[in-house]
Amino acid sequence: MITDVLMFWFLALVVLGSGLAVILFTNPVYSALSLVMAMVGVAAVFVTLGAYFIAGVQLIVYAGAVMVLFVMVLMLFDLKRETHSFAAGKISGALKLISVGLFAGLVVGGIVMSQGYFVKENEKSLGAASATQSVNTVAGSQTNLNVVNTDNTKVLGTVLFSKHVFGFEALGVLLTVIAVGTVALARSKGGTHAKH
Amino acid sequence: MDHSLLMAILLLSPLVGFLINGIRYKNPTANLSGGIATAAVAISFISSLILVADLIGMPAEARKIHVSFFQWMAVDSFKINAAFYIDQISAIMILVITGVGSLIHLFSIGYMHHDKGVTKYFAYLNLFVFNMLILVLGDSLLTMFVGWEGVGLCSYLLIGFWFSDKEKAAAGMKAFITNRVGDAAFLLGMFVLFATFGTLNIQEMNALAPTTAEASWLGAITLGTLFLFIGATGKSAQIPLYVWLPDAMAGPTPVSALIHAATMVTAGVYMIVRLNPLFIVAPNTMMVIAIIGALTAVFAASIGITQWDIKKVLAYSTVSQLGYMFLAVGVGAFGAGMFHLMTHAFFKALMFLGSGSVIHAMHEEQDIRKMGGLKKYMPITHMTFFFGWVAIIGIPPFAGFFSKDEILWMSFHSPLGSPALWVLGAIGAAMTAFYMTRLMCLTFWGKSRVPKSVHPHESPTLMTIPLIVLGILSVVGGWVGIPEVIGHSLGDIPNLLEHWLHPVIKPIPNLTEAEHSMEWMLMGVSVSLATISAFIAYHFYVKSPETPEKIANSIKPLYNLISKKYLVDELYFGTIINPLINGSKRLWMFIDVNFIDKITYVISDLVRGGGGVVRALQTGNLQQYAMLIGIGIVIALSIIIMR
Amino acid sequence: MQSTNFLTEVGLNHYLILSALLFVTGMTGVLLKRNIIVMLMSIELMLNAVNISFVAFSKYLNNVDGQIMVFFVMTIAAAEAAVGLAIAVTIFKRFKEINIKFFEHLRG
Amino acid sequence: MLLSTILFLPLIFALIVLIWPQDKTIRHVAFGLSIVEFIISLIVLKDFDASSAQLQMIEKHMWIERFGIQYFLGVDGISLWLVLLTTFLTPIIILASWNSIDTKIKGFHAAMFVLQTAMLGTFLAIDAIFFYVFWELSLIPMYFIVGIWGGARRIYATIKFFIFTMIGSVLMLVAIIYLMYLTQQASGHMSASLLEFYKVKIPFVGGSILNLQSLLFFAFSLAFAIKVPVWPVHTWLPDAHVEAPTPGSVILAGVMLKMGTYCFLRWVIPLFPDAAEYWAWLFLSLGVIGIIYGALVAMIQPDIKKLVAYSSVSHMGYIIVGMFVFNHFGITGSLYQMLNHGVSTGALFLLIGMIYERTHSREISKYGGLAGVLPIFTIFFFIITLSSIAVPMTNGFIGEFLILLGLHKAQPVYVYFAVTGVVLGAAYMLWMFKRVFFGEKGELVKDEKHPLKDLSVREIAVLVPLVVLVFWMGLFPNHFLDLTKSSVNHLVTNKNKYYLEIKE
Repeated sequence: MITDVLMFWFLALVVLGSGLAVILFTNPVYSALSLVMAMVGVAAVFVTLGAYFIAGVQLIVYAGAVMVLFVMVLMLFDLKRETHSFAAGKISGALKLISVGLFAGLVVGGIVMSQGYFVKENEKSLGAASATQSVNTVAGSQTNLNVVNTDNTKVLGTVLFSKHVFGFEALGVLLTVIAVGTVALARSKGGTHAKH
Repeated sequence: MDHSLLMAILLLSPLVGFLINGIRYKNPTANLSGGIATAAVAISFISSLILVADLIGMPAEARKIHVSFFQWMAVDSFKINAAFYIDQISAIMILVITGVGSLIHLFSIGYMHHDKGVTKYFAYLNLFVFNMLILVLGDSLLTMFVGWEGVGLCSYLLIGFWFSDKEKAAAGMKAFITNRVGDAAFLLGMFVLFATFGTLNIQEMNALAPTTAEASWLGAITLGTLFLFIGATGKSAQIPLYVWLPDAMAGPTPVSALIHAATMVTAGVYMIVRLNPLFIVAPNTMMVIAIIGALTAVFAASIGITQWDIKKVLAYSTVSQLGYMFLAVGVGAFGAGMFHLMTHAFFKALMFLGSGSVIHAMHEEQDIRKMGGLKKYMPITHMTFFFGWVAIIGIPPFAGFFSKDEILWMSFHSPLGSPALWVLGAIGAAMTAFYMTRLMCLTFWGKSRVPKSVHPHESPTLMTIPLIVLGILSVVGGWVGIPEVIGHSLGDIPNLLEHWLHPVIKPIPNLTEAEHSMEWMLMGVSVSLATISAFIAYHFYVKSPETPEKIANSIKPLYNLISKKYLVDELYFGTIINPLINGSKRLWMFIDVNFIDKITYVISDLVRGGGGVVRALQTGNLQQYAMLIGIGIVIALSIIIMR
Repeated sequence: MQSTNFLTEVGLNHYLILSALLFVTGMTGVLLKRNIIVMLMSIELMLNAVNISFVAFSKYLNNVDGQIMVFFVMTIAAAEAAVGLAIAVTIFKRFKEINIKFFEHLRG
Repeated sequence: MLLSTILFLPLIFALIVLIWPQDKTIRHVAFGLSIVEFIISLIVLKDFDASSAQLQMIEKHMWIERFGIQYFLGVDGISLWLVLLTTFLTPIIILASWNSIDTKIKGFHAAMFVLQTAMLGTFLAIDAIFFYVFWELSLIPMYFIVGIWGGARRIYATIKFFIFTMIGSVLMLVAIIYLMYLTQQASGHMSASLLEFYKVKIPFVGGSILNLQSLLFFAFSLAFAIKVPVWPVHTWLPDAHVEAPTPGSVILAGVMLKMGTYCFLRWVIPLFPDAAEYWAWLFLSLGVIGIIYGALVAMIQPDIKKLVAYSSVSHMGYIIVGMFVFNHFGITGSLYQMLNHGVSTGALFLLIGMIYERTHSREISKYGGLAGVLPIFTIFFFIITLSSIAVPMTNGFIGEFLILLGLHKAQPVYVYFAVTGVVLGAAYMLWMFKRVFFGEKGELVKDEKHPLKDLSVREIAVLVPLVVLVFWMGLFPNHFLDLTKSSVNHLVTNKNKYYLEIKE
């Protein structure tokens, strides 16, 4: 038990630290590297939550593909001089920070205040999960499945290709469109504002 | 032959002529186009002859040929058929229209021979005849109105026939718009009568007309007939809407003969005669008609004395003679009105054609000061014009004498008339004799003032034949209506016209037995007045040409006023037309541009001002937008949580 | 509220708070950074934060749908990153500049 | 299915035109398609039962059940001819724009077809919300037609046009929603169907504007009055006409203005009979003012198109007057005048467009003597002028006469003012005609090097159907009136308890 707890705190530290690093570094390359760190941390968080497949995808897609993309684009630009990394307006900067802070406070406060709600809702399932670790359903629904054991991935696949198959296909179309669109965008010479 | 077929031929033959000539409007050959057009009208004339012959064959009380082609319009209780009927009144009209019409068409072939637009001209002329026939034959006021506007339209086209001349185009427009004023009143009259009788069918209305006279000025029939009469003042050029007719002389001369002398301008008189059972029960209207008619007769004749343009003289003469017709119908002598209408059609058409012949010979010169002594160059024209002259000034036994005398007698004798009207009529007759003699003297007699460059010559046969025919008609035309008093003393010659019209004309109420001695006396007075003034005119313009100038100089202001047509045109422009145009400009600037649009601008400025305030938020900074979203979320979340 | 030791008993709330803080971090980046690419990175951070929430809920509500959502979100995120970067490349080609301060064409 | 077909076919045509690969043949395709649409609409005429005042050929499906909004189409004697006018004018307009529209041809024809759908929808829809959709939809293609292919000040004109019409429609939407709410109160379930609206009895108290029926009446009337346009909210019309391209002007004058007047007959008068009767004096006065004002202002316009635009204000004044006398003559006359105005003013704009293509000017003072140069053009223009000034035997006379007759029957006082429009109408048209066609050749006409060409075969083909219609409608009005008779009769006799039955 204590390892789980320690693990959580460690990962939380890593994730938040590298997240902060992303925005605090002035050199975007460092930011990108910090982002990789954060991604890996998030993947690890997924593992602690038992979502192994998602964790794997997270590593492959984010830490792999997306980050490579970022870094490659960064390499395309020559971005050594980065004097003003933050937006400078005093009032608007302050406003932004205040709003971010308020937002954080509200969300966290909300979560803390709503604890009773979640606990009440989940008392049964949490208790059941910790006690028997067996398949349990909350409301008798077919799709509410045990998330703890390793056939989790299989269940995930079943649900993905049965209940959410439309969304899946739609995403496929979307990705195709995106692929074409990206190529088109990158090829164009500056769109409608192009100087000829 | 079947009546409806004949009627269709009568009506459609000119229309077909119009369509044929209309399609080949660019063709410059006068003989062919004129031939087609004349044939079309001649066919109409023949079929109207057959129809009238049939009509004569019927018993006197049942003389009526009614043909309905199709239902034109039907809305609720308002039903109008495309139906036409010939009775004793319209029989005279169709004979005059198609008969005189064919003669004038014939004349036009010669007159318009060299004009490039000759085919178009004949097309218009045929269209005019078609519309005139509809006007005359229509069995309801609305069908009549169709022809009424149609002839106005043709008149517009023909007055402005030489449209490249601005003045002539303007004259056409003036004619149409002045007529429109009358037409608007005609519409109102129709509305009032429809509201009263529930029908616009002329026969039905005549049958429904009450037997007792309506005393009130605002009674439905008085109001309706008054409006119709205003319509008639437009079409028949009476005070106050006569102004277009003198200007209408801008058209080709045969047009003036056909439209502005013989047929169209008499439509108003004809309409009143056709509706005589209605008019006779509205004595107030009758009074107005008689007064306007008498005034117009004198007023126009006085202007005629001072004019130098041969056609203008004839135009004012026409206005004046139309005044006589209205005087006649105004005092209830509908038969006399129709009679004068007919004789006037003969002699005035003759004089217009004669003037056309003169103008043709003088190479488009219309100023009578540059004529004189044309008698020896143009004997036939002179001879026929002479017949017209004696007819119009009322020398017995020529056509004008009988009709004019009957009008004057009735204006004195009828209970609707008065001695004052007779006096006006007699003065008018004297003036007529004066200016007509003046015209004769200056044009045909006396010394020649023709410029050297012009070589007058007699017109070709094609033009003289109609003149001769009309000349004969001017002489004998009056014999169909010899007044009873003369007929009696000559051995019981019947008044054919009066007998013919008797079944369709309502008698004048309270008409007393005529005193023959009085009638003879008045006749003598008017004829001697006319003779004397004709003699004076002859003396002035042939014997001592300098006298009229002296007289004119001695009464210079009055003379100038009259020769400038009493400044009526200027008055209308000054008080109605120009203020209307300037007022409209101001109205537009004030209401549309400065008021309504201003209001919208004020509103739009308000909106724009408001937008300017909000605009500051749109910095274009992406992150600021994101921040605003963030703030929004914060607010929304706080509301959700705090609640 | 149950009396639990905040430090020793890790529950749903911990994950949610972690997620929230990460989200806020990302948001700060989006709002304050000037480099378009770093802004895109921050967006990725925000999306990841949401993913954490999803997976956490998935676990504690015993419902696999949450993980499906994560799957979708990742796809979208990848697509968004691709398009975003393509736009960034195009902008850079056109203006030789990727500082957001220079792109205020929407100013009213 | 017939009505749905003619309603949505143009939308499909718009798509076809948009994806048509060849630029050269697009006009031919669009023209052919519009003819197809016209022929199909003739089937409506054939199947129409003239003896019945009921709503015919209805199509009714639930659209949004919760609010009782339906897909509901139907035609009766009041809308029949307007539908046909729309389908009749479209091919003519496409043919007329053959040369004048030379940029973005695809877009133009697509906009035209979308506009056709919108206008047909306005005439056919019996459901308030469904109607409102089309009412607003019609603005959009028009906005583009004026805004893209228009003259120099087109942006100003489009915005003015858009905002004027929009202001009215917004209030109407509120009124529609309120009526829907009333139907719920009355019958327990909400409905947007016009037939349900008719059944609602809306309380009315005379003497003040602040009662429910009057308020709703004005909310609707404002929207329609702006569209008509009734004086004094007419100022958008001259600007829109002057800046619009020829096809835009034709469709605007020919059909779009009729949407306003038609809706008065379909919505305002039957829905709010008491208020309509109570406030009739207002609309009669505005109508008469419009007649006279439009004519006076038309007279002094230096621009031909503006002149015709103001003449529209005058003619639309007649239509308004005819509707608010509530008798057979007036309403029949109004319906007839709508068609007349569509034909004759449409033709006038076409003719002006043709001469504009040749000289690129609409300044009256620069013309003169055209009759000698362009005889065929002159003949056509003259015939249409006659129709416009209501000379008997042309269509204009029938409408104007019936309206004035009805006005005299109901309110004799107004007719003495209205009748001046007859004179002024002739005055402004003939004065313009004189200045443009007669007299000496003006500066645009006398250019010897580039003589003006008379009408081409295509242009004659555009005008001949209209001229035929001018005379047909003038000589045989019964052919047209017979089909509207029952509906008008029904409206006049049951005005205060109006209802419409559905013909199965």
